[in-house]
Amino acid sequence: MSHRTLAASGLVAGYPGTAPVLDGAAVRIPPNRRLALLGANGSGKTTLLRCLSGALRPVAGAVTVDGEPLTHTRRGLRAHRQVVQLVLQDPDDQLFSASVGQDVSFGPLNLGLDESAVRARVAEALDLLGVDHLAARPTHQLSYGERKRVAIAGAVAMRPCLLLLDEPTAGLDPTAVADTLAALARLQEHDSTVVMSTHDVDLALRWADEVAVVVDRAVVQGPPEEILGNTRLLRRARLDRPWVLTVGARLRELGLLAPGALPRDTDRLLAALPEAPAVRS
Amino acid sequence: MSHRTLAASGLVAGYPGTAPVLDGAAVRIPPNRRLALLGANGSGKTTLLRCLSGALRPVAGAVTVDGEPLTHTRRGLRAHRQVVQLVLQDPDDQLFSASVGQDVSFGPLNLGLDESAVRARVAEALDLLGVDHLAARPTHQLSYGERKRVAIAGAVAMRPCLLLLDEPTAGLDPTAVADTLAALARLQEHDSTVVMSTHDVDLALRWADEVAVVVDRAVVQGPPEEILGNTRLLRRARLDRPWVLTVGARLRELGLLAPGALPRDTDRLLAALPEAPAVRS
Amino acid sequence: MTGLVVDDAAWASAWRGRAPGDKLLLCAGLVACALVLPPWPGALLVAGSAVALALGPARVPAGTFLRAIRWPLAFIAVGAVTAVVSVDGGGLGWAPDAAERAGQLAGRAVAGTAAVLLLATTTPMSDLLPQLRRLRVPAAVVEIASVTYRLLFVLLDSLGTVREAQTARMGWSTPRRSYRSAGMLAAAVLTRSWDRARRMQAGLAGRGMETGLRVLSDAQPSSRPFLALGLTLPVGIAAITLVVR
Amino acid sequence: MHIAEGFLPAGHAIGWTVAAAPFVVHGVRAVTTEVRENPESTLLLGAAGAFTFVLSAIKLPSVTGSSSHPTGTGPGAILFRPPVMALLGTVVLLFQALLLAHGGLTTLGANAFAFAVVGPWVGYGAYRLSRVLGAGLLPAVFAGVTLADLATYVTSSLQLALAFPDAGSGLVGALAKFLGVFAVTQIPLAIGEGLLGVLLFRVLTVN
Repeated sequence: MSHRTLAASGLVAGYPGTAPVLDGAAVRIPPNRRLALLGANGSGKTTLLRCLSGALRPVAGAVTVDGEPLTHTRRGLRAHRQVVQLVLQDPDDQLFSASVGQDVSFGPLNLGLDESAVRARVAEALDLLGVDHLAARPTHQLSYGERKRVAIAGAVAMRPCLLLLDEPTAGLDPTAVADTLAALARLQEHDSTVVMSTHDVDLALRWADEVAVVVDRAVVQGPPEEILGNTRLLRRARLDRPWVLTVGARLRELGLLAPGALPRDTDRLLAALPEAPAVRS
Repeated sequence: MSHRTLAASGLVAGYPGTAPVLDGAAVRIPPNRRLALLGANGSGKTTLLRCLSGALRPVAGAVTVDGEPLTHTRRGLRAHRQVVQLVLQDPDDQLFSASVGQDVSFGPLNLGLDESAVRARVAEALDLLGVDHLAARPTHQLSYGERKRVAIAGAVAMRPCLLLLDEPTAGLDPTAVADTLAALARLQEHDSTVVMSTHDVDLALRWADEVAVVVDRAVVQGPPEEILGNTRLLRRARLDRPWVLTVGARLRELGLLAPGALPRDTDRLLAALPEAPAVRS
Repeated sequence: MTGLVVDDAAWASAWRGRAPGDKLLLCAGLVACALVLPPWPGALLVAGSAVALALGPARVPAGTFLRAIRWPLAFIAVGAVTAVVSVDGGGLGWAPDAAERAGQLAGRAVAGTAAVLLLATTTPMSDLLPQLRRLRVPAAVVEIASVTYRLLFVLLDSLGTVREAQTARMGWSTPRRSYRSAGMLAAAVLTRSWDRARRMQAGLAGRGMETGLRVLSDAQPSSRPFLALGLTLPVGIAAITLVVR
Repeated sequence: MHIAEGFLPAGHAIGWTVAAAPFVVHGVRAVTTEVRENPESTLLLGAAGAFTFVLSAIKLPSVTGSSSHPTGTGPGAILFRPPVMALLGTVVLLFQALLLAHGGLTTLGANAFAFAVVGPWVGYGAYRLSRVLGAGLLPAVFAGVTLADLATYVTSSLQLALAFPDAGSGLVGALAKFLGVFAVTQIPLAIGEGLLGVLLFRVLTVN
């Protein structure tokens, strides 16, 4: 699985009869990066992901893989789907087979692989997502978090270079979020580039190498500290600033944190704080 | 609307063919409190709320209003519904009408009110939830967050003393969460007791007067700082400790926060920190 | 939006606040004119007024009206041509007065369709269905139809997402796979519909559902000037048509 | 194919409405009795109606390369029985007329007779008969759904032929014409809908 750069520029996209949801959006996803796509509900995150996956044809602009523009022909889309897979937020609408194993085998079977290759891919995908123990279970018996991971396994079994996940952690409790993040880490070790959309700024700061915010129908992309420290941008995007940056900045003012990049999560903040109490004046 | 105390004790409840979800659960909701019901997905939060609302009949144990046990007869349930209303997590489970106004009118009509009284209640409920501008819109054009608030309005129009909300903020972005919390504050001013289930410990600490955690098929109830500072309990419940307590405890060790109750959210933490940098040794 | 452009137009129409009974009367009058008056100039007048009212005072987007009428136009064209082709002794030919008959047939149908579309693009189903009670349709049927109206959007949404997920995983890449996917899609939507009904039942029990799904119609008072229009326009069209003839 | 508004002469529109009425009224009676005994069935029947509408929105690839929509009433007749389908089918036709501009209001009776009465009864009859004759579930479903689809279009063609008899060869000629245009072209699509029915029931019986 060679690595590809997925990009989009000048995207104008939307739905019939309404104003465009995206207007001039550009984004670039270099190989092997963890990109968090941030935005409030209704900001256009899902629309952008659907354009990138080829599911939605933009009114204007181009989606490219290694500079090569995606053509919305049967053939162009077929090639694109082997590179990019999108997993939507609601797992219930993506699991349409009776059992977990059957559902995950749907994609590989459609690729025309033989039975043993399909079995291998299903086993691999379930294993990467940490849901191999569920293979024989009927899909409707799974918990919400399990269904979400099985839906991701269905896309992973297609062995895409890039995996686009729409809100993979929404509605999950902390344990399920941790399980999902561990699975995404395994996917990356397995050479997939992972893009995750979320409106959880704390999670984005903790997880991402790079952040893109959908705001005013366009996309602003950059390093997590820079983007997530930009209060004005976040306000425009109807998002909060991550608490760890707010608290970290104040603690630095108080001389408790060294200058430079602020810690990105609780553990790193605690580690960066001095051991002993300061002598107060 | 007089205020009532809703309570449950010795609850054993579950679904046919499986082990009980709750076994000996007890909870007490005094009037005019904000109770956050915490638990991981699948822990039994929803089952407890369904028992409290009368929707699910427990195998053993009792649900009481002001000490009076709920009887699962048609009459007993009818009386109970005028006191307690449950709003389910998925708004599509409760919105059966394509017209927002028509949907909200359903409950008051079932109470046998006349047309003008029903119209007044519909208007009041939509206003309290801050969704009066949606009255003329079709349900199927609303966003998820809007549908959630309309579903709450449908319950509020019944003027219950107690409102039980199952995950009212799940899947909402920060702005929508803020709007929902503001609406809940208006409901409380309007003399309703509000119970909210969530697995967001930070939100629970910020919002609640009292916290109940569903853990090992039972319920542990107490003040937010006590329950949410109990790392061992939270681990058993598969929940995180709120970051502000973790960071706050450390800052107190460092002598930066005064002894006593720890701040409950970012704003209060920042306000509690000293103004000037400490002189470091 | 929902993808059903007529429904979107109905909810956004400037006539949304008008009493559904008033609009029903106007459109029924126009449909009756289309059906019984001589097509020239009756059909032309009906079609003209329906389109003018829809695009003018009701402010229905022209594109929506055009998109909606495309499909019936195709049927009308094929149907009208088939009706006036003559098969005689194995040979095909035009019936003696083919052009005139086809024109009359198409004229009536286009006029009728435009009049129904005027109603459809200005009045959401949830306003129209309560009107069925006036026609003595039992409450149970109106309630079932209302639930159908609400759920069809929920299910259309599921249909679109399931199909998109299948497409992404190459489920629609050959006719054979497409059939297999379509079967799974239909089954998925059917199980979703049962599941939805079951969950909604639980959701509504708590709101006191005991006998039915009674709701209060959205208040839309009848307007005298509009009623007058609803009566005089069809009568006027009839009068002009009969005088011109 | 739904007969468009204004396409049938007034007399025919009324005639077909009268013809469909007893079946639909029978369906209404069956459904109101059901709902009176079981108020929750309102939701199940509403869901069944929505399913029928949505089923007819599934695009099927056809052998000729174009695509088509199933009528949706065949599987419904087997799942929910023809009396209920007479009502649900009529509700769905009303929605198709007002939400999609497929069909019309004065032609609702004629369309209901073809789609909600003849189609479901023929389909259900073929299904039952196949079962009685010893056919397996899936072959019986195939026969039922395919014939329901075909019977619907044959009925529509007959309705059009009655309204527009051929100038030279009368009713027979007209029927041949309309069948040729609207029903013969439908044969591959009917087979397609039959296959869809089989696949649908196969998934349902596995679960």
